[in-house]
Amino acid sequence: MSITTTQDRDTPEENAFRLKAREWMAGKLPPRIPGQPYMDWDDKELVATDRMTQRVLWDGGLAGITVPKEYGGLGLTRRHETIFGEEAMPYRLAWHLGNNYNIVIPVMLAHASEEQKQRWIPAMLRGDHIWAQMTSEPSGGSDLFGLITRAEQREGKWLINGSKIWTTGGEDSDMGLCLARTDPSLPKHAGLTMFMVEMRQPGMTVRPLTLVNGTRDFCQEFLDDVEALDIIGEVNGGWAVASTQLAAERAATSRGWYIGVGASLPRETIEIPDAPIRLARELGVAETQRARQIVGEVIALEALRELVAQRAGKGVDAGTLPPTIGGVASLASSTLNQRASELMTELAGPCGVSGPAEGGEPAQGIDRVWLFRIGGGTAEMLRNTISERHLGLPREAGPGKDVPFNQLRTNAAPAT
Amino acid sequence: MSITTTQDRDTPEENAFRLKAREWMAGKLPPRIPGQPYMDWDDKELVATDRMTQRVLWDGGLAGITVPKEYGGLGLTRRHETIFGEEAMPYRLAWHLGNNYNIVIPVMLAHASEEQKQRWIPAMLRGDHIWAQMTSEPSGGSDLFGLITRAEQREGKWLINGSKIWTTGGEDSDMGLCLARTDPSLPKHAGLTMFMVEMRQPGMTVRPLTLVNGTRDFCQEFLDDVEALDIIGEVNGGWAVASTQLAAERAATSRGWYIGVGASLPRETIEIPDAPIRLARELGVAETQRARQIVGEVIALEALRELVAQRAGKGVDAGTLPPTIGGVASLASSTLNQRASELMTELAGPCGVSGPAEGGEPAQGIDRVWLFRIGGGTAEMLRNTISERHLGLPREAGPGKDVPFNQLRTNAAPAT
Amino acid sequence: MDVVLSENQTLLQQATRRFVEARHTVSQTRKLADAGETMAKQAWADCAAQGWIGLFVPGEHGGMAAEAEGVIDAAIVAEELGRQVYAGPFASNAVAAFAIAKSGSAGQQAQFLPSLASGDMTATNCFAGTGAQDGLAPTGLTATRSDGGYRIDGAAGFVENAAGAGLFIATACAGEALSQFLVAADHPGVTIEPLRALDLGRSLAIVRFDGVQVGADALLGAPGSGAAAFERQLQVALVLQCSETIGLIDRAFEFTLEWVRQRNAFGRPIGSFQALKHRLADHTAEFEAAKAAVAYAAKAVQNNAGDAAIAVSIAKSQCGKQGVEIIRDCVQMHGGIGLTWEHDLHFYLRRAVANQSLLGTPAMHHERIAALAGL
Amino acid sequence: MDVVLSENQTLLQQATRRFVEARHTVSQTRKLADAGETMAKQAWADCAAQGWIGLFVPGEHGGMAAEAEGVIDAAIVAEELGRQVYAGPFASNAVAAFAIAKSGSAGQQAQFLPSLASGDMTATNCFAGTGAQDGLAPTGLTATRSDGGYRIDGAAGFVENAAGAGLFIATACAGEALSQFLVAADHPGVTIEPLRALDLGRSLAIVRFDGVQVGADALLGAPGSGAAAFERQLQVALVLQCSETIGLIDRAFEFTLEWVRQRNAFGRPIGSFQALKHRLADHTAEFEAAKAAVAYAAKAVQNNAGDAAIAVSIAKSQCGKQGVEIIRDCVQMHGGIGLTWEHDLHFYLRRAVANQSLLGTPAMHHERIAALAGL
Repeated sequence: MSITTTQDRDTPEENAFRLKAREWMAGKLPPRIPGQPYMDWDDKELVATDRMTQRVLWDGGLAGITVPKEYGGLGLTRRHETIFGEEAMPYRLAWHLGNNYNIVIPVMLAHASEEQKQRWIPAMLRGDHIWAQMTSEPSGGSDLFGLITRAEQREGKWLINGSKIWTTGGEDSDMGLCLARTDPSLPKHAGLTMFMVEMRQPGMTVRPLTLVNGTRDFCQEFLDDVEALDIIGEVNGGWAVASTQLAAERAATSRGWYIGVGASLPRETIEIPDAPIRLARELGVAETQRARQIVGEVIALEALRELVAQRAGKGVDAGTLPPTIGGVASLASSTLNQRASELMTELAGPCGVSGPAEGGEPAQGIDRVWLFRIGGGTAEMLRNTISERHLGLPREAGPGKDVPFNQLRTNAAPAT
Repeated sequence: MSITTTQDRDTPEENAFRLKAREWMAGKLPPRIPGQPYMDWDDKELVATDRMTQRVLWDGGLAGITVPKEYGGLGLTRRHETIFGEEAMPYRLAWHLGNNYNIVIPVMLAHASEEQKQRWIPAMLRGDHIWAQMTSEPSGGSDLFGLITRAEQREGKWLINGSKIWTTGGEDSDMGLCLARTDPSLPKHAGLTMFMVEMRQPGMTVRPLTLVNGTRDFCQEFLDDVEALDIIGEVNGGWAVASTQLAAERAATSRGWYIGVGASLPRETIEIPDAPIRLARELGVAETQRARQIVGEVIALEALRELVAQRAGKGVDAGTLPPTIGGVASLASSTLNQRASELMTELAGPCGVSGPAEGGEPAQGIDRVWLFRIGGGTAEMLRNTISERHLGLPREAGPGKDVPFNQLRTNAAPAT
Repeated sequence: MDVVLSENQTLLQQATRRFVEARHTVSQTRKLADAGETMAKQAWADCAAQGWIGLFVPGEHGGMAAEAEGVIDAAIVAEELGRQVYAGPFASNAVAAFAIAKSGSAGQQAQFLPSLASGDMTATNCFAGTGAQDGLAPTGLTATRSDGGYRIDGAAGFVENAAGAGLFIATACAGEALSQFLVAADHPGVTIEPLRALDLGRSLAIVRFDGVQVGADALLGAPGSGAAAFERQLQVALVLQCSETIGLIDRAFEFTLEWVRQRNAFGRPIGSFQALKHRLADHTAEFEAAKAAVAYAAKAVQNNAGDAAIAVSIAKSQCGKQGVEIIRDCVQMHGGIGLTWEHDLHFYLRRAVANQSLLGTPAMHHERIAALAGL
Repeated sequence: MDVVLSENQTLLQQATRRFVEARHTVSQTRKLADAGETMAKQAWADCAAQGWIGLFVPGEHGGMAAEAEGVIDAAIVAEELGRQVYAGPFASNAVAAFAIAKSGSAGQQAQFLPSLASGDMTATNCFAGTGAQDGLAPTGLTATRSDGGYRIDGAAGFVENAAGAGLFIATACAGEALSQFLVAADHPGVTIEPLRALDLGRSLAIVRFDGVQVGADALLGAPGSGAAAFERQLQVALVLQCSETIGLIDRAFEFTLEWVRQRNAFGRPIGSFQALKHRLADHTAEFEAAKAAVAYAAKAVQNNAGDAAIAVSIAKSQCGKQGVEIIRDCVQMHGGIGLTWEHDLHFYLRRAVANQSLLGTPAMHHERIAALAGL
């Protein structure tokens, strides 16, 4: 979709900010390259570029637009963020640092001590650290708060043991948020604590996971007496911190994750995706009725994904839609995407499951194998959340909330 | 599908039975008219014809083929039933009396007293009575055993009060099985009793329900001190009787409900349904690619419905599939049918939602409005049953089995 | 509708809802259907008095177009009407008024717009031929020059609210190009053949033009300029149809949520069963996409934006499909009661199916999108 | 497979399962894929020694066709192979043996069948052209009379197990009619261009025929009689493909059921969650329909019944669609772990997607059904 700026709406102060941003970025930031993935943790050079970009923004007084000044930010408004986004359109931004902005800063602003905030937030704005979120566990699946990684105090240190998984960019991260169980005799949600850990230290093994489509953006960590650096919030008060973390993740997902990447910027016209049209032409089926129906439907589905995300963002901003709409938009996006992939595979026929010997995976077929992963939880959890929090339907019957965690049936210790 | 007989496999005794059946039916039974519904309770003449047909079969010694001789039947085998079905193919059989054969006789054979069996089964074989099943209730929905119709003993009589719904042919039935709650202080499944009631008596009001497609096959009954004629099984032992009843219904549904109607007869070739081909031609779209895909898919879907029913029947007969497969076949049939109806509506386009002023409902459109009703429960119940009984998955958590019925949350008396 | 409404739009939405809930609920539609009747002329005039048609009519002809965002405002009305499966001739008249206001001569505007705005007369477009693939192009009519005017022949299918209409907008093939004409319903050679409609609150007919001789003054717009005008009218009609579907889903979903919350089975509300909850979540997501698409399309058509044509087809794709799927599942979740004639749900579902199939099926719109995208 | 098997069929099924589970599990397929290799010749000969190809080969040529119900028995084998995403050239060789046994001259049978049956040589059919709409008709090759024989030109696409094959069955357009030829892989003018396959246990290639000059003795069957023979071979290939998909679903569903029973979340097994249970019930129903259709098709093709052509297309319609849908949802139910390279599920899903798209997509088979039904 074409993007136009909203410069005509600028106040004089806003316009000054716009011109400052425009001037600083020109020539200093890497160009936005169409088709380049916004994250690819296997591309170490790109990760390094993004760290540098963040430093350039810091040097230009453009880092942390809405972050309070006392923590190194600019203390400006959402409107300034939009202006920055418009001016940043020609450039690649520090997209691998998305966790810092979307998750860690909001979590720290809400729960960290003054000292923690003053130490860690400016470092993020300078691009010194990439932060990871270590939340999910192999034994846990969608039951996030059923985690079994243990933290124990020994000789004045908190030592963590267990395994975490689905950590985006774990291998390249410097710091991590790590939720662990500190008291298994308390009910499930009550015995958790949020730790801050250094990712590169003895006892921490980080292993990238290869997924079915060949990407390696996620990692698994094995923690063997890993020493925690600090605690965010209270001991056994981790659930509150993690809730902020999850809410921040949902909100960021519906906003589009990072300024300049996403769906939240105003678009003026519907974008016609090139892929289905090109595929129909390349395959020589552009004149058959069914191919034309498929191409038209794929165009519709892609537009719908964009429109539903925009609507959610606009509604939340205006206060006419509840924040839970973010999950609804995620689910819609996933469903629409799956249907599009099904149609593209039909369009390609046998050409979708084979390709030149030297190429990568046959594109259409692998799209059917590869599921569109929903950040922040599986589709099933999203449906639970939507039905209970967005639609207000009753929760299911289940083991009581007050049962001590060590009496629950878990994957590590099956009930007998 | 074309039907061929299996006469070449007859033993001499079987062949004699075949020839006797063939001879007796010729000229005495009404012809099978293609397209005539096998049940239409609004067509009172057809109901009367079916009663007569049953009488003709009785007179010819052809009623109750597998029913024991002591209760008026022939005491023969499934093989004889197949032979009879093959010979009866040119005729309409007593299809409105399906409940008698499929439900009531099996229930009586399992649970009725000797005296009850000797009185009621021969009467059914003669076509004297049409039986109804009064099981579902307006307040109950899919929770069959959550029924609240009460039966109380007063002055030596059992008097029933409440309402029943979805009673097939209620208005034309003579007798009914009626499940009622006789002790609400017992747990849900424990306080039920199965009654035998006369359908035409003071206090019993039977009202046909008009459904969205205009059919009136189902009735609702209002019972106001209706006197029960007798009890089948034990007082508070109704759950066992009702379980037999449900199992009989499932088995009959997967067999095809009534000899000669159904899916269980051996077919030799795949039948090509005429409707989609005719529709494509009438609408002048037979040469478009999408119309041809739709017609082909509808043909496939119709054939699949037939094939899955046949497979289920064959597997149960051979003992290689469990009886629960009947529900699987029902669900498949319903799903496949819905998809076919969706495709036919797409094929018809605007012509599917309009028609000549004097005609009935526009056929394709009403098919989309009208849901294929699954006999014996809604699709949701069927999915529960399949997942728990056929796949052996764990039951959900829910109110305990031992809670007295009158402490449960029901639609009549919502929990506060 | 859009997630951010202006103050005027909010007032229009609230006023329409109050009016419809007081006077034109689904029960009224049921009564009319049971009696085999269509809405009485006075009842329609009362509706028109709400200003619904005037949204497209300039002030000098009795309307309020200057203060209105015609297409978006009409879409707000259509959505409210959908919520009650309203049975009057709203959309057909709104599109006719739009057509005359945009393309009509001063004389035509003065002659027809006041009575359309007041509801004294109704008019309707002949959008399609009579075939299964019709709905997106005026394939049924031809116009040939004759006697200093034109002779119109052919048949238009699926014409809404033709019975009782005073005026037809006929788009006819004149050689290579399309021309539009205003033809009085009582013009010699015009006959109306009512159809039976699946939608019980909808009047459909075939309108036959049999050697209908009209003067050059019957032309709506310049001769041969009909294609662009037709496309714009079709866009407005699609926005109103899709908005109506949004209203249908909105209300059906609303009372289904209520139902699953209060209906118990197995000792608990059926809305606590996960299988139902997950389906309702899926419907919420699809519905949200439908709402986003319709809001976008209404704005694009209002602004005559470059992507208006593609935007209405995207909206139709999603509304056509999901209107039926979601409301069908609402019926399913109601259990047996949802299958009875007495329950309102089938009125909603019938209209959703009709809206899916009229003015182009989703599949026809997919083909249209491909063509618009340059394939 | 059918719900009632003969004693011999049950023995074949059990023996095949034992053999495959001992020697050719999905782990073997993964090893071959990781190494970028195809099955070694000796390993294939060990498989052939099980009698799999011999099911179609008369006793005098080293087979056991007289005691076998070739198509049905081969379908039983294919299903077992599907359960482990077997990576060897079974189906292509079985169809080639079927073709030569049915259409070959005595000389051709004596020359090729023994080595096919023993696995010493492999052969494969060139079923399709190289385009997106290919799979159901031999559109890629032409044959012209030349030098008392024929010259074959063109390209065949998506040829299975071409690499390493000793013999190709080429069906070519000769004027109006089709003729079939047996062409040695090392024949001058034949080149093999390997493709990368989504299915990691499958070898696919384009086989190019560039002025390939063969003698009249290369004809398989009478000249111009290729259409009927090709159709029969395609039917057998489809039965084997669909049976393999049944095996894929069967095994994937099996370990998904196991997973949802033992995996806990929120204090209970995830298999007790109703949303999952209902989806598994739906899959069971669709899978049952697929099994019914394949069993029917295998029998119809075995008997060369009048409805064999339509029966295989019905089977393909259901297996193509449900193979992907069911296994995709099995992945979904496994959560994140199902998306990792290390988990076996993607091997199943990749093959299911390939089986959906090769030898005609479901949509292509729907068009074929319409044509076969006389539309």
